[in-house]
This record gives sequence, C-alpha cells and structure tokens, in this order.
Amino acid sequence: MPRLVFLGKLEDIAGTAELTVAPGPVEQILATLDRALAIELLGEKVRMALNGSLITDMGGVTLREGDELAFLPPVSGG
Amino acid sequence: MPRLVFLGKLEDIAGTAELTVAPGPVEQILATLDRALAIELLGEKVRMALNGSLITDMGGVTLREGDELAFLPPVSGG
Amino acid sequence: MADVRLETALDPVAEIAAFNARYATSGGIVTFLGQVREGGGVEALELKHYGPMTLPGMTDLARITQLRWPLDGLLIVHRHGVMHPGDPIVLVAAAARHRRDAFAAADFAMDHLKSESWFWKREKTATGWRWIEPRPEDHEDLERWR
Amino acid sequence: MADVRLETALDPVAEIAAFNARYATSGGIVTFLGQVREGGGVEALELKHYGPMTLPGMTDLARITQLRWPLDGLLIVHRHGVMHPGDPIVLVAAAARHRRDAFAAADFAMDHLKSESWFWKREKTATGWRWIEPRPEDHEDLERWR
Repeated sequence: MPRLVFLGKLEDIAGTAELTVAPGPVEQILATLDRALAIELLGEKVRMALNGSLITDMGGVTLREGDELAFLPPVSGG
Repeated sequence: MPRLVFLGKLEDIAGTAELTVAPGPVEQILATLDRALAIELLGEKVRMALNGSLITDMGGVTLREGDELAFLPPVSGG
Repeated sequence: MADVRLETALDPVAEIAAFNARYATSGGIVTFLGQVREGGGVEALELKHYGPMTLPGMTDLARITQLRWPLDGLLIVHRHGVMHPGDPIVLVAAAARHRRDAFAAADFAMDHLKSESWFWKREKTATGWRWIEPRPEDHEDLERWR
Repeated sequence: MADVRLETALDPVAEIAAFNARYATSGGIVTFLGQVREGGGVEALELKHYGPMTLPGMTDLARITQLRWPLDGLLIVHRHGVMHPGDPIVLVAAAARHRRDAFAAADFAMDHLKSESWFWKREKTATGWRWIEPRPEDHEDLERWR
C-alpha cells in the first residue's frame, strides 16, 4: 500500500508520522483525509517528495503499491 | 648603554640581532654604522619602535642609557 | 574526499582530532561547532530528519561546497534526536591550502545546512514542545552566496 | 575574557577541547588552525617575534575583536620558533551566541594576525634560509574589514 509521511509540525497535526492509504491519484487520496489536515498539507510552503525526490506539482501523480509521498514543511534545522 | 635591535631580514643584514651604541641623537648613531646597513634601516618600509612603542619620525630622538630602538621591516608572519 | 554523516551522537573533539591528523599539512583548517544554547527557558530540543532525503541532501551540499572552493578535505556531521543545552549538534570542518578557502567553505556549508537541509526542530520549555519556524536571517544568510 | 598567548609549542586538540568545554553552551564555536604547509620544497620555517611588541599587539587585536562582535570567548595562540611541515602555527577560536559573529571574529582575527602582527618569517629550502616578504593578498584581506 502507498504511504503518506508527515514531517515536522505536520506530524502533530496529522496525529501520526505515517498513514497508509489506498492506491490512486493524490487528489483523490487527499479528499479522503480530515479536511483540516488536507488544508495544511496543501499549504503554499509545504513541499512534496515522491519516493525521496521533490515534485513540484501533484497534478497527475498517482500513488502505487510501495510509493511514499512525503509532506515537508519549511525546515528550521541545524 | 642604548641598544639597536634588528628584526627579520635586518638581522641578517646587520649580522647581529642587537648592537650596543653610545648615547646620543639617533641620526648621529646611524652615521657611525656601516653605510649599507644604515641605508636599509632608513628604508621607507622600515618602522621604528622606541622602548616598545612605534615612533613615526626619528628626528629629535635621542637615545639614553637603557633605551632600545627597534627596526621593524614589513611583517610576513602567521 | 568529503566525510558526511548523520548521527545520533557526536564527539566534536575526537572528530576534530581525527580531521586535523588527516590534513596535517593543509595550510588552514576551519571548524564550526554548533551547540544547543543555554537560555530562553529551553530544556531540550529535538531535530527530526527524513531518511530518504536528509543525508543525500547533506552529501549534495558537500559536493557543491567542494566544487566551489579548492579543499583538501571536508567533514560534515549532523546529529538528529533529542539534545540538551551544551550538547553538540553539528560539526563542519574544512581543510584547504589557503585560509580564505577554508573559512568560506565552512561558512557556506553552515549557512546551507541551517537553511536548506531537511531538518525540523522543536524545542521544549516549561510549557511543552513547540515547533520552530524558519527565521528571516536564514534566508538572508543564503543570499550572501548568490 | 580573551586568552592570548605566544608560545613555543601548541597542542591544537587540547586547546580546542578546553575551549569547547569552557563555552559548551555558546551557540557556535569557530576555530581556525594554521599549519605549516607541505610543498614548495620548504623543509622548515622560522617565525621570529619582538618581545616588547608581539604579544601586546596580539592582546590589542583580541580586545578590538571583542569590541566588534559580541563573543562569549576568544582564544588566540601563536607559536614562534622553528617549525616543520605539518606543525601547528596558530590557533584562533571564537565562541558566540550566534554563528555569524563567531565566523566573522575568527576570520577578522586571522586576517590581522597574518598581516599586522609583529612576526617575521623565513623558510628553509635546499638552497638555505630565505626571508618571506609580505604578500599583496594580506593587504587585500585587511581591506575587507575597513
């Protein structure tokens, strides 16, 4: 099954670090999530990485078996 | 007796690190030195320090008992 | 040539000793050690990373740093996990023939580690844990290199 | 607050360990270690100083550095005498709450140590000892701070 991964404060908002979801287009998957969480995930400053590579647009992205889609809020590290 | 101290390459040119001299005006003391050495000591880039403090002009400076006049060529350290 | 690591522990003195020994005939070695500051009521901080991206990003930063300055060697070690005031967080060391290259490389690597690496920081005070937002200075620091 | 010394020997790792321990809760510590480079056929170098002026000048440099940046601590140790490739020559360490202050202070102190401190250097190659003249870069390095 594909997984969504939530980094930084998104983990707190989601209440979990990872979520296993059904395969399918990302837009459809997000529509099944809690609305408040979905709004945070779609925030302008949140970046996305599919299997460890940044993607600039989720349009047309379909998650398949074993895919990992990470949501990366602004970094504040080091 | 006053002493002249030669730093860096001036020590090689003088053939000694220090020279004890008779008290008196600096100009007079320099006139008693080897002429090639005196020319080096008066070089535009050579600075002078009297008892550890830089002086900008030797005009009017008289060396007394225990005085130390150092000749400091450009530094090249560190 | 670069030694880049993401660790749960960091012994800065041992790392610096090994680095200095390895580059004993480089003209200059600059090291930066970042530590958990005391103050502001911070009792602990936690740095979280993202496995598939954080270390690869640090490795890429090391590669870019080495392209930009002629270095003999470069070390980047970053911790993740929970840390307390006085604990080391990050160590960068750059060895170069010329002093200015070592300074610039370590400075550049640190600015980019702080602002572009995939770490998320939260701090614990008496009122609990709080996620830290990026600071405007981080962005300004990066602009210096553009 | 500043620790400024002119020594005939220098153990950089011991110095760095002591400095880091002393400033464990400073946010950042930058160290610069200058070493005798290998290459150019240099077998040895000698740094000469002038007792009445060299250490006082270094102490004054430390004072100015601390006025210019808010530092928790500053260390300047410079060797004199005969050294060989791989030997340490100079160590500067700056501890500060903020990273950029530590970098700038160490960089500033090194530029001024190299160009304005009362040291004279000669190098020994197969053809004998030769006094080193100042380099134009030294002057340019200083101009950065004016």
